[in-house]
Amino acid sequence: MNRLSDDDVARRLAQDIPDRAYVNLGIGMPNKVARFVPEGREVMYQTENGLLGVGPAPAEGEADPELIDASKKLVTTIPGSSFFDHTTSFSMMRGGHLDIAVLGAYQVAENGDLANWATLDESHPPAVGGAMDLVVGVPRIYVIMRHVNRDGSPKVLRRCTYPLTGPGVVSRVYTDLAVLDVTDNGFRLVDLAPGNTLEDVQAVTEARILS
Amino acid sequence: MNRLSDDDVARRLAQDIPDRAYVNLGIGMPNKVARFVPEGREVMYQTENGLLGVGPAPAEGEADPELIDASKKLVTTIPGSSFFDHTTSFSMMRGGHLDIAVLGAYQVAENGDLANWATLDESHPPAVGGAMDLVVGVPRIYVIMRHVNRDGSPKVLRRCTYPLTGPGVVSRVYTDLAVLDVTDNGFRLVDLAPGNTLEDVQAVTEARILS
Amino acid sequence: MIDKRVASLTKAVASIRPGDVVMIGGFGSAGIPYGLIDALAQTGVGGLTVISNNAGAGEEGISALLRCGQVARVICSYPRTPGSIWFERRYEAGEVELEVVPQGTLAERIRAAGSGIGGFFTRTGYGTKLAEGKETRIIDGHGYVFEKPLHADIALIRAEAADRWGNLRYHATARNFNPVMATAARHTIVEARMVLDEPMEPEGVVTPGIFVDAVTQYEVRP
Amino acid sequence: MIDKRVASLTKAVASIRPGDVVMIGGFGSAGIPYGLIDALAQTGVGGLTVISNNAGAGEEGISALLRCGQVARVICSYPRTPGSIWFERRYEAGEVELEVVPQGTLAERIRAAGSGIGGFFTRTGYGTKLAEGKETRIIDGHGYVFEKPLHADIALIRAEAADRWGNLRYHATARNFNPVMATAARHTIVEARMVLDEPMEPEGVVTPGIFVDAVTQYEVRP
Repeated sequence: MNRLSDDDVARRLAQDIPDRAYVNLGIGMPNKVARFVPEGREVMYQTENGLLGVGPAPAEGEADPELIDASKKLVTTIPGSSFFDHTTSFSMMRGGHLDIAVLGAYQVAENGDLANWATLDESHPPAVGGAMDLVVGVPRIYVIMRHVNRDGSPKVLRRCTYPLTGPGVVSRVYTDLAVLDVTDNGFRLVDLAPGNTLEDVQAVTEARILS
Repeated sequence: MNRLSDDDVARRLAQDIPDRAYVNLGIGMPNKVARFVPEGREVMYQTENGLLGVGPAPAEGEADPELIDASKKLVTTIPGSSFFDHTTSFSMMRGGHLDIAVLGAYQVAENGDLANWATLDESHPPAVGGAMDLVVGVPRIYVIMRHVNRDGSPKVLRRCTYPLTGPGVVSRVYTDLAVLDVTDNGFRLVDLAPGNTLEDVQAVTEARILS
Repeated sequence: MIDKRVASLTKAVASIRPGDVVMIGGFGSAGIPYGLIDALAQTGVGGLTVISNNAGAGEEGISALLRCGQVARVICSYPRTPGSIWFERRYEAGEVELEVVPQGTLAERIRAAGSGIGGFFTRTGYGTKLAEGKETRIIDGHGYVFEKPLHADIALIRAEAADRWGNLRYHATARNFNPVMATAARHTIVEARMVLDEPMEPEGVVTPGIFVDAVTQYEVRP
Repeated sequence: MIDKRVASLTKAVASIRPGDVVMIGGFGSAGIPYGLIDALAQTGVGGLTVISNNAGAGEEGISALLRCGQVARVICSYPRTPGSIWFERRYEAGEVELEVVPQGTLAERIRAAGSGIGGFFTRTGYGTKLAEGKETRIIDGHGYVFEKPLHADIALIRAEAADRWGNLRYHATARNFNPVMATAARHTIVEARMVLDEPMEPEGVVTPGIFVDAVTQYEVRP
């Protein structure tokens, strides 16, 4: 089976970020998306710690330690940026003002359920951050993740087994094998990674994929 | 009976505004209070349309038409002033951050009920403004008013007959005849206007005044 | 490219439809988007619900909309002012409905709409006529009233300065309801005294551009 | 005269009592009042409930309070980070209680406390483990969770600049939870990189001084 690299999955997703979009990118794979958005599109990235218009990493020697994104990485401002406090930041999210949020996931289910904040392993303290606020407030939730776990177990499921981040919130899933829309009838295939067939992908997917 | 002038009632009330207080002054008689606060006390006046630190009227030719108080009068800033929007303004009020609000009244009752926004005359459309927010959020509500109506009917009552602004919210009442505290047992005399007796005042007061 | 600038007041208000719920910023005469309101009066679009602190004074602003018979309903905290002649005329003729909301509750209901809050409990109005028919609850010994979010189709906003991203800042007490109303409408239209060629300084932005859809210049101050 | 300046970090935190609920601003390492927290660690005052977005990292900040055994309870959105060794140690030993709150709900609950709101409905967390045991309601077809205000005895705040009236402004993403926490405590203590001799420009104030009780200087940036 042909698997896209993480960068290539991010590149695929980036095609679906339109000009003028307001976008929140989660930590990890989602954060890679910004660098692949096609030229000529002006996209405003929001980071929940109080910046709209997140710019690239600072040049050597120009870092401001108090100018960071939600993953605590040093960032910069761009023309059109604004700073604000946490209540305004979550008004943007919860109030439906962002267009797209890109999130990682442990599990996604065919009913749009998302699990990305806790596993069944209770030996570690739970941590939720802003994920639950994003999924209820942002109209389009794009999940980006590997299609299966390292041990080969499926992450694209009939029903999530991990605690939910939100019920019925996912719009679309981008993996190293496929792009899937969540519809009223379950997952529907949008795209296959080159060289694969739907049967290949279905074989490592617990949920049924409609073509 | 000796009646204080409106200015003298305001002067009396002003003695009870301590140094460093945050104060909202209602429209009309309450607005006179600022000018009589004893020298050496730094008081910050809030106006609900978005200014903390309301200064005096502007000098000739220095008016800014967009720098007004809640009664739409032209004002100025003072050292320490800040501008903010309406949500922050009412967070100050409702959140208990102001110390004192001075309000006019149609009626005050011995249980602390205040009526200052509507009468029983329904021929005019009602208008409430910020009075209901102030009375629930500010710990000390001082009422300043004439003791009786023009027709001699009482305004200091057992129970209000006009629609309430808030139940049980008044701390103290300043009139041209007396200063009265609202206690668990009803009105208690604090001060008499010079030359009057409690009996004089009781005679024009519907509620009982404890001495 | 993000560019929210539109060429004229007329173009800016062209998307307003009959029956729309329209929030209008301002308090007294400060921060009222007179230019946009005039342009709206000229369209003749009717059946509007106007949400604003006041209900107009004199012949301008919301009074112009009332005079032209475009307003079916007013939601505000203080409709009756010395100059509110057109509101009173329409109200007394039964031509306009009125909902009076305490000023802080008005601001908070608008904020709830803009912030995705489904409703909130406030002590404001508890035990008064304005709480009649509303859900109440005792919390820590105090009475509270349940208040619902107040959404709009359109917000008309007055700002001191705007840039092409829709970032706004305000002047003095002309700020008032403008920032919160900008968050609560499907479509937020701004008249700014200055439309900047350069981006606004990020630290000085009061309303981030994400809340704004259209920006046009109107230099006149009241 | 209004003068909220105090001479030292030590004096600034002297009013904190055992068992106090303490809000601490900051996100990541930006906007954390490290100076005030260090001073609090030196007092040894214990039994604290700490409300903050994170639960400390490395040996400094909230980690120092956890290391010194001063924290009985943590209310936060994201306690587990690569550096949260002291939190994890205390948590796994059962020495500290944890309440995890979604980040936006945390901010909104704090705002409710500061703004006199008795509680609110949010969609955040509906249908998840974090809504278990909470009141829910269907509003316009969506599920909402009822959330209560979160008050504090003390707020420890980091600002860029302060004046003697307690007016504050912030720097870049060091703003985060600081402005809202400043509104929600009985006693709000600020460390500012600069304590100004002159009043701040009224238009540039982010936190009006009415929300602030004490201001002291601490120049170091993280």
